[in-house]
Amino acid sequence: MPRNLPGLLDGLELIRQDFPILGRTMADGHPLVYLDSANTSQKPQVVIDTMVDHLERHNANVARAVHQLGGEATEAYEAGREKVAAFIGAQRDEVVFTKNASEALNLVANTLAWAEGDLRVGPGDEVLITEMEHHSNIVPWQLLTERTGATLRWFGLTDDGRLDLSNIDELVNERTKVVSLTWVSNMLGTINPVREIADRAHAAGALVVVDASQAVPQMPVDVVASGADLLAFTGHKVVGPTGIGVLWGCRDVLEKLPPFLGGGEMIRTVTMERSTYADVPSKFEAGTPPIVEAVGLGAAVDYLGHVGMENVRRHEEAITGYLLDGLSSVKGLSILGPKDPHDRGGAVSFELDQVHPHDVAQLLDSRGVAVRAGHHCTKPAHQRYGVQASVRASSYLYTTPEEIDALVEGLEYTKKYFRVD
Amino acid sequence: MPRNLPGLLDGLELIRQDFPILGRTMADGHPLVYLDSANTSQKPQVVIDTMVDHLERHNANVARAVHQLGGEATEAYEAGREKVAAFIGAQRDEVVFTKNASEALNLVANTLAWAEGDLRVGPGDEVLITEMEHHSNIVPWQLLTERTGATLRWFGLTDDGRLDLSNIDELVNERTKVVSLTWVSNMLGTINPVREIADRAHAAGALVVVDASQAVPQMPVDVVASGADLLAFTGHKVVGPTGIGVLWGCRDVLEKLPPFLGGGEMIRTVTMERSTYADVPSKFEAGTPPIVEAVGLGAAVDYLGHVGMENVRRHEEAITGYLLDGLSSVKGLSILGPKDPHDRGGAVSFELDQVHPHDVAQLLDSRGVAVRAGHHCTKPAHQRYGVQASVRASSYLYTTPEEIDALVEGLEYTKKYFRVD
Amino acid sequence: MSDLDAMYQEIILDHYKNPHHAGLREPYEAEVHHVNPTCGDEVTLRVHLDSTDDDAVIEDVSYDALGCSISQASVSVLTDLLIGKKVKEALDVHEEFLALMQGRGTVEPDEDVLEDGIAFAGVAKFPARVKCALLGWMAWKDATTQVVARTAGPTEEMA
Amino acid sequence: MSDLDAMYQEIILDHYKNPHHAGLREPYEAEVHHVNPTCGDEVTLRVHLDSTDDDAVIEDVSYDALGCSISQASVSVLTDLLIGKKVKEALDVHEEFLALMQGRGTVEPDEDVLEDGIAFAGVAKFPARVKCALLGWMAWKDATTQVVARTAGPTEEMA
Ligand SMILES: Cc1ncc(COP(=O)(O)O)c(C=O)c1O
Ligand SMILES: Cc1ncc(COP(=O)(O)O)c(C=O)c1O
Repeated sequence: MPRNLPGLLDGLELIRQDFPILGRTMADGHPLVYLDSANTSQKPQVVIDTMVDHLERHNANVARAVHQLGGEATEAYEAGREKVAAFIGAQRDEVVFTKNASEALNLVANTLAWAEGDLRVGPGDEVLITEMEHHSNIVPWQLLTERTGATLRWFGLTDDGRLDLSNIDELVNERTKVVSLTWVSNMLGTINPVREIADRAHAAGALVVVDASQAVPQMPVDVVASGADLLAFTGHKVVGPTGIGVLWGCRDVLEKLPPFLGGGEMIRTVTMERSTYADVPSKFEAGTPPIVEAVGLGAAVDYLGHVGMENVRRHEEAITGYLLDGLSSVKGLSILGPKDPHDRGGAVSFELDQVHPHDVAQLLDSRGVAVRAGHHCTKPAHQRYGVQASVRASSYLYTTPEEIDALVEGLEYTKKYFRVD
Repeated sequence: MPRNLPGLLDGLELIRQDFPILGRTMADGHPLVYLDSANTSQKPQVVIDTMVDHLERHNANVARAVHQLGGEATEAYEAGREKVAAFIGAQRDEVVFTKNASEALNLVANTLAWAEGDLRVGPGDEVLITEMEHHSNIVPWQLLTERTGATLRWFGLTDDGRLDLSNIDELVNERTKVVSLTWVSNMLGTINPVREIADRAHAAGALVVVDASQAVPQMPVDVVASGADLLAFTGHKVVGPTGIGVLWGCRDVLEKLPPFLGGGEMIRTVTMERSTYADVPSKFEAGTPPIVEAVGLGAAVDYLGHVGMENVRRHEEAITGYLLDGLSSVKGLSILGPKDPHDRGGAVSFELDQVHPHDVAQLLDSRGVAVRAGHHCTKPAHQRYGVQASVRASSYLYTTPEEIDALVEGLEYTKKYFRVD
Repeated sequence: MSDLDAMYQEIILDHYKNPHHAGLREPYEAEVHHVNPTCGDEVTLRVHLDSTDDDAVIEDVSYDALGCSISQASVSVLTDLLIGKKVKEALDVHEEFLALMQGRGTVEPDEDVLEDGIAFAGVAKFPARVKCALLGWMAWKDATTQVVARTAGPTEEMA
Repeated sequence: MSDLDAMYQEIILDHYKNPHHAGLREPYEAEVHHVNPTCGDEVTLRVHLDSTDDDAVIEDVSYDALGCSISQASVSVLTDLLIGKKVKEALDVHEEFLALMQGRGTVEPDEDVLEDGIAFAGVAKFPARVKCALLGWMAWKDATTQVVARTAGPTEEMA
């Protein structure tokens, strides 16, 4: 088995040592083989330590206090924002902290219902999404269109797991107010031509929202080059903590959107009769923000920055290629989504003939191999392919070829256990 | 100086040792005197350690995974919910995790705009709040009433810092749809007669929302006895982490409210055309929830439970009494809000003649004493008393009488520094 | 026996490969569709009672299930156990099965009551799979409650 | 000198106790109201220019300020510095003051340009107070920009 696949990260063993959980022994003495990183990533020691240091030495509320701890906390929180901005090529004032990617997408869908002027979505308007979206980029738009009398439309999918763009001329039209799509599919692994679609959408006068929840962890992302007007991702998938997400928006659009949640810190002034609102990004950060989480997220993107996102992407391609090969060697296994590692992300969903995904995952788990089974919050895409559920293996910068071997061996064992051949 | 005030927590010195930050030395060698706990509380070691253990050994996404780590993470997350429920006398399914108290209050205000039937707020309806609310319990209702054509009304305040209930018969009427009020004021310290007002509101058929952000940290809270239909508080003020808040609601009301944010985990099933929603509390928890934060919050309420909320309350009363006495000894200082420690919380706001609150806070900070200066997110209450800003000192279970002494000495020093007498 | 083997007992795998009473049949008084939202397992289930009073006998339980071995085997075992029983007795079996599943492996199953159902004792040690085992049972209770409640009127609901 | 004394210089306390050019006066071409949202400091500020072209001279800056010593002293110093200057020159002073305030204590102030304003050098070490010192200056720039932009037309905005 090739311990040295071309493209693997240099010093992979050292990188693994940065992640304490990877040393864990699971039931029956099996070492942990964590192949569920598209669900959530593991955390390096430096992220944990940075959060601990903040809580033990610098904890205070932000923005509100004159005192030293308040100053330190504010500085640490805003440094998190600066690091995130630098990581995605954004201005710091264009980075809004939310609680997760889902809130970021809901923020946009929600405020478009109340926006004034051009941005407002109303009866007759169309919102365009795709059939491969995560539920978090479907349900907010269903709620928006149901509540405003607008119409929800979507790109279908081709048999090989890509966006079906054949009817783009009809789908992107003068009624299209918003185009919201995922950059990288969390189920199929597909990397979508976001820039191309954004250009078409802009030509039609639509706003472009990109769900980059699976893109930012896996590849270098430049928000400006992406063509997005607004872009969302989530902290816990980029080796950061839960409880924090990011909405990036170009300043002009963020300024035009009305506030979302109301409360402390998002105001300019409040009287009982009426309030005025703070500048972006504060306007969208009501209440005490995720402070220690922003500190942790800052450390997380620093960590990824040191490894280098080009290198992470190369590693993911190498591992995914090896994974696709390994899976193809298993008889009765069918992969959902593109088969070429060069134009896909590191999440690979598949079915195993005659064994339900839950049972596959359970058998793998009995050998320490953690994968996801179910619909991965993409029910419509599963339905599109006539699949009720699937197994998903997803790698990250700490994944080794040996772990893929363990998965493949586990699948053969599963077949034997359930007497499938 | 009385080291042994009646009512102080037993073993206060040991309790202080649980909070690593309290050992910090600030600029010029002054020990930290943290009197800003109404803004955010400090964290005991056990909360930090529990979070670290989770991140280092049990991190995974919840609800979605068959594997062992997923099981451990789900169990830890749900145990957080159970602990919180037990802490406030609730059923576990009635506890919704949000990102902070502000989101919890916005969730309610927002969904009332879209509710079906009785709960829906529309033109002609009235929403009743009070002039002492935190901005987070004002702005959401302004947005709701502006957007639905309903009317916002409020209880005024008496000169001694209490709710003016003299016109309650007029304010609570058949048009009143919602009464939302704070249990304990974060500026004036006032404890409001929540139950009495809730009973009046219920008699008029209104829904009762209680902002318990300052109540849950300071006194035993039984949500059912409170009379609230919905109640909000925030993790970071109960020695827990940022990034998590709690909305409690009685099951019946939660079930009637439509979803707020849409996305992963809040659905029952999704097709491109339409979705159905999960049962409460999942219905209101879209996307990856604050997992490690729920784990930390569970440890936090466990910690408070071990100390005993009756004891915390007694400690707060003792310290607040001592604080009120200390402040009264400072010439030129005027306290905003009730003067009796028995019917008020532990946040005391005041003005010092001829020195602006910022300057007071700055001088205190130069001696290691951390207080808040400004409007404390209660601009209308400040305006009510003709005050542009104030200084606020707020204690918690780790506060000692010696720290109050340091504050009072700091105030005298401030006066000297600014040559006020 | 490993925990895994304790979960995937022969009986369970047999029911999975050859489910009993599968398919949707007429007549029926109530049909429900239940989904496990986290994993997507689904069951459509119908009940046919011979009357709607307290002594009603379960004439048929028919179903169409999509899901893992545990959820499929569990609904298959359910039909074996409940068809032909009085609703009252069936509710006791339901209680017993629920207690077993939620016992985290500490509850000793009563073979007289649960018959093949005791094979699910091993599932109770896998919290993530308990929902799979309960999907069909929850659906059955829901459907049955609908039939009885409908006739009993809104005030007299089943426990 | 301690950091505290470096912030609360005599000059600052003098301006605070006896603010120069305080109050709102006529005539004026623009009035703005600025608030520091985090602390609530407020200033209402008016500017009166002798013309609206490039060479405009600042005839008056009048204000009503509510806030701490730093924010009050800072607007008082501003009026001393800017009244009588050409807008062009005043913008340079504004830049210089901004650079000083945002320098975190590393920028050496130029007394020739900033005069009494150099007393604010100590404030730069207190990030929470920098906003206080800048409140009046931001308001002045906003008001001035409005006057000049209004006449210059929408395409030609001030830097
Ligand atoms: C009374 C009151 N309500 C609401 C809040 C808002 O809490 P959070 O900022 O955590 O949303 C606070 C604290 O800031 C508060 O004191
Ligand atoms: C493509 C995609 N979009 C959105 C999300 C939602 O992220 P979160 O659950 O952190 O809100 C996820 C992950 O669950 C995802 O993979």
